[in-house]
Amino acid sequence: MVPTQYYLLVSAALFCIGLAGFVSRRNLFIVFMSIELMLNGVNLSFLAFSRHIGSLDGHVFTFLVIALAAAEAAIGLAIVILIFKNAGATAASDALSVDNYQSLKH
Amino acid sequence: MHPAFFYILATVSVLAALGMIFQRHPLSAAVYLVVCFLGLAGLYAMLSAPLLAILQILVYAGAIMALVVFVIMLLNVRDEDLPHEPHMYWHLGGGLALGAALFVVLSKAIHKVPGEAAPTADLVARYGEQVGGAPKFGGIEAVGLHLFNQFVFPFEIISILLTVAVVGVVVLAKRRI
Amino acid sequence: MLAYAPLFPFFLLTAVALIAMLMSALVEDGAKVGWFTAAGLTGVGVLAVNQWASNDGPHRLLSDAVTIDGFSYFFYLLFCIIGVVSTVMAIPYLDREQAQRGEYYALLAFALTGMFVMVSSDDLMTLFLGLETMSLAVYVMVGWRRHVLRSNEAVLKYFFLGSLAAAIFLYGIALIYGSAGTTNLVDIASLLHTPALNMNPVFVLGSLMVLAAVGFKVAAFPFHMWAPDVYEGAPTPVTAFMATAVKAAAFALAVRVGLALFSVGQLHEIGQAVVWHLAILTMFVGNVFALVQKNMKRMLAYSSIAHTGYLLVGIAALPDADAGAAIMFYLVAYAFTNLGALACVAFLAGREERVENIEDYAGIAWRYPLVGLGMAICMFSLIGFPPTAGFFGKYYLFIAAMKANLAPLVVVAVINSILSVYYYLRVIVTMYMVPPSGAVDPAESHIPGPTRAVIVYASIAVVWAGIGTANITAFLPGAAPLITSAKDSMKSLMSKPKPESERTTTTGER
Amino acid sequence: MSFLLSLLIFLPLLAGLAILFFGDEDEQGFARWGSLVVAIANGLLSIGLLAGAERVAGGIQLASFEEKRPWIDALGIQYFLRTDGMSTFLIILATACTAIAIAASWRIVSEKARIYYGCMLLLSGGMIGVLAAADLFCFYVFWEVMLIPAFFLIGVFGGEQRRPAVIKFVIYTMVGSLLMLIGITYVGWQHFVLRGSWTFAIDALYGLPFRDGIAMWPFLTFLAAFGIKAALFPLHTWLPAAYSQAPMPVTFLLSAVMAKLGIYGLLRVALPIFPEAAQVAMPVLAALATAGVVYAAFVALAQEDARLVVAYASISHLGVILLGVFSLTHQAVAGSVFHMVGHAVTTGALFLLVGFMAERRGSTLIADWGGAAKTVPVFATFFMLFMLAAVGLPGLTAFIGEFMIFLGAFKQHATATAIAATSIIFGAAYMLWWYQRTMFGPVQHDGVARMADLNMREGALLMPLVLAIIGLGVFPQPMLSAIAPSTAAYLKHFGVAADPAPTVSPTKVGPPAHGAVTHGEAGDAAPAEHSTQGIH
Amino acid sequence: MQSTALVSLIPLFPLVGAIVLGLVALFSSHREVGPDKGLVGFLACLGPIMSCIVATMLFADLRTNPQGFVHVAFTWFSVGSLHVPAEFWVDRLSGVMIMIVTFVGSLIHIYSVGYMQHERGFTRFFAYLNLFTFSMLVLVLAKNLPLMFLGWEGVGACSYLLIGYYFTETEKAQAANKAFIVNRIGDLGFLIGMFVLFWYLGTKGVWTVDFATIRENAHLITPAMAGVIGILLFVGACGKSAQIPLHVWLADAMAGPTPVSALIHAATMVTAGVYMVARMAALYNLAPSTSHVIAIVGMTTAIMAATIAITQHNIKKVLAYSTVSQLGYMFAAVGAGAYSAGVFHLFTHAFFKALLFLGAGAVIHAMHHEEEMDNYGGLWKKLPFTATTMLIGCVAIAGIPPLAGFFSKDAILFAQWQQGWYWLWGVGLFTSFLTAFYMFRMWFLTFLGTPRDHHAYDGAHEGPAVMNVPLAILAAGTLVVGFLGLPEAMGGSKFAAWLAPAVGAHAHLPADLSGKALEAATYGLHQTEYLLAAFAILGAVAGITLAFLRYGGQATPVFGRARGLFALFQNRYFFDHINDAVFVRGSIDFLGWGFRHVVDRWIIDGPIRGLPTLYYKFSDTVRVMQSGAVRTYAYAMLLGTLAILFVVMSGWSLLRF
Repeated sequence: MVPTQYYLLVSAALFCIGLAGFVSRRNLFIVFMSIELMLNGVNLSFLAFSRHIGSLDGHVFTFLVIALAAAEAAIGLAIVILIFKNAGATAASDALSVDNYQSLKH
Repeated sequence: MHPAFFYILATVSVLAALGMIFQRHPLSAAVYLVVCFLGLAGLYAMLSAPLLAILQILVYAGAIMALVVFVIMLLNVRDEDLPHEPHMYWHLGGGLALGAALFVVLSKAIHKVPGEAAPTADLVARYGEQVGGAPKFGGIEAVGLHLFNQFVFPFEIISILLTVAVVGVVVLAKRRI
Repeated sequence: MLAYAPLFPFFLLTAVALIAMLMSALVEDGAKVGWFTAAGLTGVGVLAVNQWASNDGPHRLLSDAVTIDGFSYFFYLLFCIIGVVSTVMAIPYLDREQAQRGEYYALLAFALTGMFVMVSSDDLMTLFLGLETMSLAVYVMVGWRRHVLRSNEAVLKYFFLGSLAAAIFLYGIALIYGSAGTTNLVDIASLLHTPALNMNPVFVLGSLMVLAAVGFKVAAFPFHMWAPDVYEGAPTPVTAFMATAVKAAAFALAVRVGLALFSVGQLHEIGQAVVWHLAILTMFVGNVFALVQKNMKRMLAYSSIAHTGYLLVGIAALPDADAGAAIMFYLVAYAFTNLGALACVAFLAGREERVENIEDYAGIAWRYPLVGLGMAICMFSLIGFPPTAGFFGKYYLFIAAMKANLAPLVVVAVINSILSVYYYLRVIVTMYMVPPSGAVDPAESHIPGPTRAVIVYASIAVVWAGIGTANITAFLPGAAPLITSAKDSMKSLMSKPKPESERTTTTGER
Repeated sequence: MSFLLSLLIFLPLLAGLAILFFGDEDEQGFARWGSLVVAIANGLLSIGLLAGAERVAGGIQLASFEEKRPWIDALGIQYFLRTDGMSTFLIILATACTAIAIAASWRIVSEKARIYYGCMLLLSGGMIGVLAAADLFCFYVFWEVMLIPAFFLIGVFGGEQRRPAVIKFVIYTMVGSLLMLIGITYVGWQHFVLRGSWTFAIDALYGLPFRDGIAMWPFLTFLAAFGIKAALFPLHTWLPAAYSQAPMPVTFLLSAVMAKLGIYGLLRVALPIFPEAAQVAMPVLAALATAGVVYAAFVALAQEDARLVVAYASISHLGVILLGVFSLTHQAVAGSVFHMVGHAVTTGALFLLVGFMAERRGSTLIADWGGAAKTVPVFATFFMLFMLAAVGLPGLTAFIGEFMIFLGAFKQHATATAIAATSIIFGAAYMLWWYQRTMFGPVQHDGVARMADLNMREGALLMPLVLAIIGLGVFPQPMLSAIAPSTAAYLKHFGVAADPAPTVSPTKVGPPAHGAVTHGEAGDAAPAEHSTQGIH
Repeated sequence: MQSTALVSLIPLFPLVGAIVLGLVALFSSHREVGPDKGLVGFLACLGPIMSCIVATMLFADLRTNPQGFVHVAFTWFSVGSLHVPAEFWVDRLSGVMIMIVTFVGSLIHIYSVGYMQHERGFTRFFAYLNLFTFSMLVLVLAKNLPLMFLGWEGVGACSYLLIGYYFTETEKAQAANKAFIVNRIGDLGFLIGMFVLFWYLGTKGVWTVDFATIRENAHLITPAMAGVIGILLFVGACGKSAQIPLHVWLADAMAGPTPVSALIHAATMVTAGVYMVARMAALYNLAPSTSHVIAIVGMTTAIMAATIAITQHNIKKVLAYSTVSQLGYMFAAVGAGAYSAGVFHLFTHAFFKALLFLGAGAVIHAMHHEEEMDNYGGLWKKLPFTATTMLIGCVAIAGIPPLAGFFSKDAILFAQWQQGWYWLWGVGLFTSFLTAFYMFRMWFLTFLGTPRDHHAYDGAHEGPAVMNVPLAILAAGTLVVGFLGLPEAMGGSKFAAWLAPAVGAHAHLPADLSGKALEAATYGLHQTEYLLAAFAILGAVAGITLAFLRYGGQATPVFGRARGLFALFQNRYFFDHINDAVFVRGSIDFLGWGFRHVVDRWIIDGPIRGLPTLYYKFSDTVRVMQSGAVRTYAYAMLLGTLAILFVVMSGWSLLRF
């Protein structure tokens, strides 16, 4: 049987890759997907722990997180659409870039 | 299941995840992500979580990612619309270094997770046995019972949350109100 | 059915939110939804007060997921008040900005729903879901002015960073779950007395990640950077809502989580050390950055960060009950103050929020005496000037910190208060003592009734919450009744009876 | 009349708020008459504090007015007011000065009258509150409440440079008072630790056994607050800025009453709560006070603006009072309390006159004056009287205080006192020189030649001050007797015993049995029965 | 010691007068025509005359009651051990003083009614003058030091007011300032002396500021401490009585109207220092070295002022320096322990110097306020009465027997000799020669020769009777009062015997002598006394002769610029120049300016203004960290999280890193 720790390591790796994607990419979609990746990493942890201690709580949590992720995805994509439409009118080329939105600063 | 499945699925997931963040075009990234999610579904299954494995495929890889892809398509993102990322690899390197540092900390801690996973026998003893010898643990019945017994309140909250999301999306994305 | 009676305020609130949502689809005029929501929230508040008065100890319901105690009621009431005030504030604002839609109020009510969950749950996962409900609703509210790119930018930043924080929070929950075998805070707290868990690095890691995520929500350094941008870009009533309700909810969460995770043994040491440093850094960052701000909302955002720093002093003084009570009082005081200040800002900004720079406020107190006075009172409260509520809040915090042997933190907080005088005073000086430059385009010479009401009542509350005493009036909470009830609430939070259900906690093999 | 103190505080506070909100903007009618009536009524009420005074062994025991209500039970904070010999006269002073200041504002404020008069009353209420508070927390609240109206009065109605001045004023004061907040918190907590309960009642905090060495820090926080308010050198630089920019009636009120509150705070709070730390610090503090006395005198000498001359003179005189406060003798402390009133009426009167000057000439620059005694003889007469009072002429009120302070302080800080006492020279120098350049000499400016003399209103305003200056200079004893029991009680905190009674004059004056310059043989010649006479 | 309320009446009369006149002056200040001058003059003279009557009554009683009378009017102030009643005391010393003050004061009041007839501030002048009389009476009647200080400063303030009476002239106003401020320097010494005395006696268990009690307990004071206290009090006396180095104000004080100079700056106020030292005789007796210092200062002042006086052209300045010089004599006397001699000189000086000043006033009045002797000459014909009375004064001050000045000065010189301070005697003798010279120089320049300003000369005329009568009375006094203080050789001084209960007898011979030895010693003493008197008379005659030779016959004496030593004299030993350069300019231009512009603005306020600037600059610099980029924020969050994790996990050794 595969030790729980291995699952957890995979989970941690996914989480960290998600983080790396979040901080290093400009593309709004990819940043967004990085978050999804992180949530999935967490889910794996939940399930691994769940299995580890033989409790079903983790399953429920995962279930909830998937629902949450769906909601977040909806909102997030709505925001992306909104901003793409608004910004696209002025500077189409960078409307999808996170770095394009820096007017609020200092 | 054989441990080899784990290694295969784990490798696929991690590589797909890495592949996702290295893609220039969001569509291909989305495809990588779907692959990653599928791999994860496999791992879920290995963790005696068949229900979640199915949900992962249906909801995550299916619905959510479909939504993402749909939006990308809807916005008609062409190559020239993509952000100009001159030093993407450098940035990724930095991000990965950060991630690696975190990973080191996490792995050191994970290393200290005590003991082993609960034996299947225990689970069977506690949650009963399905047809075919698998424990009911992780099955739709057990999870459902658990959800509606212990977690009915969170369940209600999540429904409110989804309502909020619906209202929010309508407000944000509707063309003209 | 009666067993669920303590949940009635929550149910009622949800009902209000849903009805508001439905109304907004059916009713043409969004303002009506707003008034309905305000009335509904008032009803929720009244109900909560009634139940609070007859509260006979913590009620643990729904498989221990919900604990309704004095602490919850305290915040229910606070949220209802803030909800009503920010609703009323938003009605004329949205009219002016021509963005009057009923959904706004529905979302506001939904956000409050999430907050209710946050303050009355003992389960990390439920807390988290409450937090997310609130956050999602607030994201949308921040982006309310859809055609304004700055508003879009604010929501973009808030959403992405908020999601990141949520992921971190969630990972923390996962680690805690894995190491403790449960996410129930009461259970964890009792388990923490075993050194096995107290010293478990996985658990510590999880707790710290939760702490970081909470740090994001309360805008503590170094997780504060979203706050100025979002506060500035958001519609002003939303800024007010965020600075008050969201912050209060986040601190309620912090108190709950802190009490459970960081109050025992080595973890207490760790938590205190981390919060100690974060508090100092947060205070300094807030005050140093606020000084040079030209935009009023942005200045208030940094000031809000500074106040987070002061509140963190209280968090560092946990698990002393006085510290908790001080935080609660501070939140109330800060809420009234910020509502008043931002109501003034919202009015003065004029259409499309063109007038937001402090220098544009020159001489404005003479054109709008009420606004000037209200703003001045709020600024004095933010400085911490008696007899305003802001002073009492700070004072209780200092007392609590002294009691917890955190005198250095008190000194730093005082130094920061001195630093803060500069920029708060500048607002008053500009309003009262600088001749008008003529740059201000008076959008309206008439202050809308709701705005006027908000300014007046917030100002009165700011003063009254300072000087009101129990023996002058029993029914309006001033400083004395407020702190007493906050203390009682903290006591009820901290003296948990045994869980009703005998759910065994699986701790897993060590 | 147990609510007399509350009445004294809240009458002006509530009336001030009422005027602030419901007063008229331009007409001035309600605002100024209303505030004047309230201020006079309050002044009359405050005289009620003298009711019930009794003659006792050590002097006159004033009836103690006390009022205690729970405020914030959770921390033992009370709404607790009490008066004694130290505070009673200062309260009367505050009420009287408020009335005078409001009456003196008649022509100065033309618009925004409601703000002005409302703030005046609020300021007055806050000051009376500070003086009456017997709970440290109450004390702090009133202490800060004063600042807000003062801030607006200076910032809105002040002169050209009002904004920097008012910001300096507020920042300085806030720095002090926030530091004091740490101290207050600390002593309350220490009471909790050492005595097991929360309280901020000032007399309960006396005599707390602080750990060795630690008490100096909280003491310094209090010292910062009170030292700034009382313009203790080198914390004084806010004062000239604020005093010279504020409208003169406000400056009058600030100098006459508010500056005294710092000294009062030292006497009431800072020194007796930390007697050991205070005694360690006293030589240094006395040296600072002395430095301030001399320093400010020299700076005053070099000023070209009458407002600044008086402002620095005020710092110099405050230094004298502080020197008395930092000396633990009956004479010095009683002298300080007395001189607070004495200094208030003299410096206050000078500020009022400077205000009248500004009204008449439109300038307080000394160079714009000269020879005015010829055109405005009545003005010059009042001015002369106040000026002589300010230089400490015996028979006028300031002398009594200064004399007792110097005498008392001399025992403890001989060198410092000797240096500080040079202020009688420098004080005379800058005052006389100022007077000479303003009032004497030939008339050189048209503005001076056409000036109107004091009118009846102004004369009536100055009369109470004149009466106080002369009356308290000639008959200070009733007031001193009433102060004495309180100062004796105060000195007990430092372990200073009551003074022995003065040696009475011998019943007969015999011829001194000395020879010529008899080189120290006098001792033998003196009758033996005199040698121990009068020693008790 | 009897108690009588009459004592308190003495200062009360002039006080009431001052208040009434002051109010009249205040309320009539804008009237074109002032109140009736006759009435005002009457009111003004009433107070001092009433006081004089009461004083005379008490004085008469003093013959039988050497202890004097005490009246406690009320308790002035009293805290702890310090008890200061408003307690007035007439004993034989203060009895003499009140007689001088009220009698001479009354005369000068009367004289002033004439002299000030045409002045605008007539009422104001008398209000001040009455106030002065009150203060002076409080000074001399006070039974304790603080109360004396009240009078002490009160006379100073009145002097200030009266010197500055012609306030429209800047120089006169400045002279007033100078008088007050220089006096204040002395007052500082007085105050500190008082403090030392109070606390020192306190350590001995005696808590007092009362003169009588101090005298009773003076033996408790060690000589060293008595010396310190004595010197400090003497500093006060220096200020008030214009002794070196605080003498600079008196000559400038002549800016006031001449009656003021007569009353305040000759007869009464300036002698307060001598009076005070005599009052504290018990103390000074304990401190011989301090007494010696006083004598030296006194004699130095005497000769220095005399040398200055010989070069002055202004008639009042001559008299002013003469006053300084005579005051120096008095201090030399009290320094030598001859208190009665000092007070006797004070007494006689009050007469003849008041006479001289009033005479000078009459001359000035006649010459239309011309004070320079350069423009006088030959006035003998126009002003015979004035010239005669002034001649009496001059003879008296020059020390020609049997006029007042001779006896008093002789006693002083003899006291020096007796103390063995022969060189002080020599200086005194020389000063006496100079005195005779400059006084007659003044007289000759004024009244002899030919008129140098014919215009003024033609208009000159004798003053009204109201001015002449006081002159006559004073002249008569000058002629006779000397006999009260006959030398030991000529039967002994009644004056000294009178004062003995108050200041102690001045023993001329060792007390343990008897029989033959006593006779021999007494004989020797008397021979010495005669011899010394002869020297003094010789010196005086020489001075008068020299003055006559130099100025008597010449029609137009030469007033050239003085050279050499005389330049030093004429420039008043450059005291004013040095004071102005060092102290006045030093405190205003150097310390005042420096403190104001450098210390206050930069050293104290600089950091206070600098910190906010620094805060602002810092804030402005770090704000760029808020870049506005989401990724920056995310980095900050993650690095923060990582930092916390690293620090905690390694710090608490939860992980092995």
